[in-house]
Amino acid sequence: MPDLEIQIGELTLKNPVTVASGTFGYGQEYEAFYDPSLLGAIFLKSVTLEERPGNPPPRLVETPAGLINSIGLQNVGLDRFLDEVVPLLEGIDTVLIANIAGNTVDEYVQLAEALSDCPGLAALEVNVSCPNVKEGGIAFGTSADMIREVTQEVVAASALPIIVKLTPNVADIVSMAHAAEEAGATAVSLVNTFLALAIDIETRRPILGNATGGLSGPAIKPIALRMVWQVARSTNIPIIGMGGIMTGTDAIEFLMAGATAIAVGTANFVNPLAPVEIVKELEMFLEAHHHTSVREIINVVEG
Amino acid sequence: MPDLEIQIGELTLKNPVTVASGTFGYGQEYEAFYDPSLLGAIFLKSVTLEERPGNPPPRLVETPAGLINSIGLQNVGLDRFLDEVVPLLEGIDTVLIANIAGNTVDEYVQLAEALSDCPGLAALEVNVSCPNVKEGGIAFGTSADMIREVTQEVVAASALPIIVKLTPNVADIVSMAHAAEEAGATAVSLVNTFLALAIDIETRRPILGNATGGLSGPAIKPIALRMVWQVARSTNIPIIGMGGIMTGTDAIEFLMAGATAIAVGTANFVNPLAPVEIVKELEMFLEAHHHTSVREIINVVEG
Amino acid sequence: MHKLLAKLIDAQALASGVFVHTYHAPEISRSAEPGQFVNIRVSSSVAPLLRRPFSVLSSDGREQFRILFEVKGQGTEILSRKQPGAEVDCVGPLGQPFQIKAGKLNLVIAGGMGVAPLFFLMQQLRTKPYPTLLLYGVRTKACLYLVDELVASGVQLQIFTDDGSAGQQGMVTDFVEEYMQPGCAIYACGPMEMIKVLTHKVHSAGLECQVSLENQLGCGVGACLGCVVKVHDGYARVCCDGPVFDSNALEF
Amino acid sequence: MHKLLAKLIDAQALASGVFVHTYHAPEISRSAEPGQFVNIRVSSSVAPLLRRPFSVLSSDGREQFRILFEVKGQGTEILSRKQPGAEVDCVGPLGQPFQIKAGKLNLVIAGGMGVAPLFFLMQQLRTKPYPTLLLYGVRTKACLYLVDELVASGVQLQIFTDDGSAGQQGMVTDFVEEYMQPGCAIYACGPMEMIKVLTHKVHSAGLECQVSLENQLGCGVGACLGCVVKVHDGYARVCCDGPVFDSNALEF
Ligand SMILES: Cc1cc2nc3c(=O)[nH]c(=O)nc-3n(C[C@H](O)[C@H](O)[C@H](O)COP(=O)(O)OP(=O)(O)OC[C@H]3O[C@@H](n4cnc5c(N)ncnc54)[C@H](O)[C@@H]3O)c2cc1C
Ligand SMILES: Cc1cc2nc3c(=O)[nH]c(=O)nc-3n(C[C@H](O)[C@H](O)[C@H](O)COP(=O)(O)OP(=O)(O)OC[C@H]3O[C@@H](n4cnc5c(N)ncnc54)[C@H](O)[C@@H]3O)c2cc1C
Ligand SMILES: Cc1cc2nc3c(=O)[nH]c(=O)nc-3n(C[C@H](O)[C@H](O)[C@H](O)COP(=O)(O)O)c2cc1C
Ligand SMILES: Cc1cc2nc3c(=O)[nH]c(=O)nc-3n(C[C@H](O)[C@H](O)[C@H](O)COP(=O)(O)O)c2cc1C
Ligand code: FES
Ligand code: FES
Repeated sequence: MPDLEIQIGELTLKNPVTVASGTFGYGQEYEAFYDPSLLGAIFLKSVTLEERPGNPPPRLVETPAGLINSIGLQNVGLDRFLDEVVPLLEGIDTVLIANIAGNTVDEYVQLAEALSDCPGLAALEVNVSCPNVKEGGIAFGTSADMIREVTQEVVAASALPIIVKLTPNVADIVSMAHAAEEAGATAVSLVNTFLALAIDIETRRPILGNATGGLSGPAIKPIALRMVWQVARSTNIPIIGMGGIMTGTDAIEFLMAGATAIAVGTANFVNPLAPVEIVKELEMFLEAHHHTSVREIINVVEG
Repeated sequence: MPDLEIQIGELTLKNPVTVASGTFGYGQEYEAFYDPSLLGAIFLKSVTLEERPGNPPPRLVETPAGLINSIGLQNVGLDRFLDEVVPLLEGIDTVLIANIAGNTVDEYVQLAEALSDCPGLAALEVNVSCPNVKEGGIAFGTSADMIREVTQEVVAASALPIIVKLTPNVADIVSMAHAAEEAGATAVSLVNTFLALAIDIETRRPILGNATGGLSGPAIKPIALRMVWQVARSTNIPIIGMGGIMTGTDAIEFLMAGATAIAVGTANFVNPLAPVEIVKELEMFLEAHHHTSVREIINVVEG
Repeated sequence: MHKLLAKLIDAQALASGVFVHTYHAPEISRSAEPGQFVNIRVSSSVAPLLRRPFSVLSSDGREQFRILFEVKGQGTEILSRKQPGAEVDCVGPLGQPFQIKAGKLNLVIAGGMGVAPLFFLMQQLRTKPYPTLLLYGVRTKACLYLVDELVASGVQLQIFTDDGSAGQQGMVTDFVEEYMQPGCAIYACGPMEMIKVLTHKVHSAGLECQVSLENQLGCGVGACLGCVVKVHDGYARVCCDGPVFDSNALEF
Repeated sequence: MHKLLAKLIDAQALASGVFVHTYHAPEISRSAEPGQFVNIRVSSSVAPLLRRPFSVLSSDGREQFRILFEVKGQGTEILSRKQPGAEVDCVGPLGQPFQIKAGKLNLVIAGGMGVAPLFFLMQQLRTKPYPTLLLYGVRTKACLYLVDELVASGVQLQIFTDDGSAGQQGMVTDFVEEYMQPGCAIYACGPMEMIKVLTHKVHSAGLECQVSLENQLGCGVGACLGCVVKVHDGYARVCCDGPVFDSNALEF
């Protein structure tokens, strides 16, 4: 049996297969299918300072090999997260990572502080795809300066390892990852969803209640994989790779491109067993190629 | 019969259905399937100042609902283009648009000058997805300043209408379109391909000879459509919309989102009759909805 | 809730583009309740990407369940081409079932394909002491399905067609007041427009009803928050807070 | 070159995952020449997106043509599940055919599925005055296809298997020199590795050959420049400058 354990800074994951924020709720919904403790880590759905109702429906539209969502960060807010959600996590024996989202640097800081002493949380993922209201609503994640600022402040505010989740809606993903690295992040997650639109030609309106949403799923995999590879070649920060991973082969591509771990997102909806099947396929690949550890196939693509 | 004619600056197209640069050669290859004069316009494959051998193979890889290509602008160069290609175009009775690509502003200018008096060419499309060798290889199209400069110079160098073809690998497509508009472009083409990667997990190398390539096809449609919509809402420049258009419905989505014309790219490979079928589907849609002109459905989505 | 390969054992075309599939899947058949649904992956390809949800039409409680579906797009088209013997990737049963209420009359209101979950409900209502009346509205006679089975099961049936080709001409919602009575338990499924009008009329009469809703689903299990509808205190998920809702809770 | 719906009239499984399809398509059957291919859209879905190319295995010159294919991935899997009666979206015939040369001996060298275009070629060589010898190399006996038809057609046949389960043990390229003779015309199709070794040996013997190559195609008609292989003066397109090339032109 090959060793699947990987290390991301001070975090040890039993295997590199995790589930992406917002696609796995808080870990309960998939318990009917398998024990979530089998996962390397669980990225919890984004939490914000205040409760958010989320965007008006429709919130989902299927596209060729993809899915556009505009959930709009619906969540119960920090206080109820601590009171109601955190207790639910107790039985899950894997690395639990909260994902925080805010509209100002201060909101991120408050979230990071409040969650730092939260029992059971091993790290924080910082979702920087949100609009910065102080900068006219441009997403934090589209500016290296804003990423640097948020990261620095969150790192200072929390004792937990900080993972910065980057948006792919940028010209130069490497400079964004660099900014996170310099500012002290433990890792980066690559990638969040691509801003997208679908139109109903009968009503002549956007299908989604929020007009635009984020594209995920196999459609985006080639772009996400390119970004992971670029960042791996130009930085030293560990990467959690995601974007359209459906199978073990997809996961192995991301690992070879330079991701230390991968996250399964939309694939959970298509095949609720996808993460555990990917663990198995990964194991089989390693065995077939006589590897004793998954670490031997991480970041091996030069090209 | 609804009127399909549209106007892009001083260009009149008999219908809004065109074919995208690089996917239709110089118009000969599809003559076996239909008369290319049925198209609203033909965007010819990119031409560069010097002959280019193109990238080493493999140059294509299929992805979920998409295609990555790394042709590398293989073309015979300006001189042979004028001598050998232009004469081939003579029989084609539609708007012919050359596409120029360069690595310096000066190359674009030389191309624009040389092609300006070329009989049969109605406009020039400027492919700004190329690396600017004077700026360390960053693509012209990822900087509003570079787009402004190239556009200004090309507009000055040529009497033909100038269409700037933007790359989607940017954080803010609107500012890129703005730059082209301000600099005097007649229209913008949206979008070129998304930088992407595929890996062969057996060889542990990128599949493409050039490592990365450009993603096209239905996979990218929701992102391309969003960009068209954003640009249409924030600028007044006419848009030629493209990215994954396969059917009449797709084309109508782009028109409604704000494109004045659309281009069919990868779909030509899947269904060589796609452009003419799209013309027919568009006509049927207009009739079913009692429109007398296609112009009535352009840019109607608010949201 | 199970993920399994259900064997298609019978596929009947009821009309052009309308099918009843019978699946062998004991785990699902044993636990499915009226109003619940199964979520089917019609193709191992990435297009269509998502599963397609279908109400359980009936279950024998042991081995087999059925679905009734209409071909709408690519997903249902692929499903309709499957032949007996095919193993179909199925998750279910999912969602909240109808709550069987002890009304003096069970008034069941079906619009079009909305008959599917209600058919299963009526199977169960049969064992209850109160009579069941089905108001079944469709566009035209050809869109009436399973009438023989319904009649055979002893359900009292009133048909409405938009064009008068069968039963009463008009929309079921135009006449529903005539059938409502104090203390009746009302169950409905159909197009959103019908549900809206119906709910309004039911509430005006001082009654309430249970309605089964449809929506685009993502995960189907409550994780993604994609399938929500507006309820008085925010949003509720069709896939797991529904698809059956108390009409009181919904905001239109 | 035509785009049409070809009717699948016969589908035979030669072995697990290996099929011969017979299509009714007069436009293609009438004009197809050995070495040419058809480009099939296996699904109207967007996955797989691109057409799949298959050499014409044979044509009756009037109505029907055949292909021989092996299930490799999703595209060929979908194709293999089609049943007679299916209408299959087909573009063809495409590409440059073999040029029939008046050699004293026609030496035809097939590696694995490479036998497909050569089979058609041999149909035509039969009408020529010179004898045809087929060197047919495969991994193991079970991978030999159409041998009966080949023998019946009067082709002289020498089989090679990697494991010795039929014919001579070894690779066809290990023995090819024994069969080459001055003035013979050589035609080959098979895995790239075989083509490389073969070409080298043929050239060393002062001969040349025609080889049929495979590559990932985009458009299939010469427009996209995606399918190129290296030739002495740049790149050539497999889909329309090939798939049959003079070995002299290629650079490995
Ligand atoms: C809980 C639930 C139970 C259902 N039960 C049944 C049933 O018993 N029988 C049945 O025939 N159908 C049922 N449906 C609807 C069925 O799931 C859709 O018709 C099907 O998913 C369409 O898939 P498609 O790929 O064929 O069409 P698509 O190509 O996805 O869509 C075709 C058209 O149908 C519309 N559409 C697609 N999905 C939905 C949806 N979920 N709700 C409303 N409109 C939609 C699209 O907007 C489009 O106009 C149910 C839906 C839900 C949510
Ligand atoms: C001109 C031409 C003629 C051909 N004739 C035949 C024939 O007569 N019979 C036959 O069985 N096959 C033939 N092929 C190959 C056939 O087209 C591929 O096997 C098929 O496209 C694979 O599709 P898929 O979706 O099943 O596999 P995919 O899922 O696309 O790929 C499965 C595996 O096969 C490899 N592969 C895919 N396409 C090709 C290709 N074009 N060349 C080499 N490797 C490939 C992939 O890299 C992958 O490893 C021909 C190819 C060309 C270019
Ligand atoms: C329905 C849905 C909800 C999501 N919600 C969040 C979220 O709350 N926070 C976040 O950082 N990312 C969120 N994401 C993005 C995913 O975590 C992931 O980055 C993205 O979907 C790409 O991976 P995939 O293609 O495998 O889905 C969401 C994605 C989907 C599909
Ligand atoms: C094989 C191929 C070659 C291309 N070559 C060029 C080119 O030479 N110049 C250019 O501006 N765009 C080129 N493109 C981009 C297309 O013109 C178009 O912008 C893109 O493919 C998106 O449209 P689609 O999804 O419909 O293909 C090429 C695309 C493909 C697939
Ligand atoms: S479909 Fe995901 S919560 Fe309902
Ligand atoms: S496949 Fe497009 S040129 Fe050959």
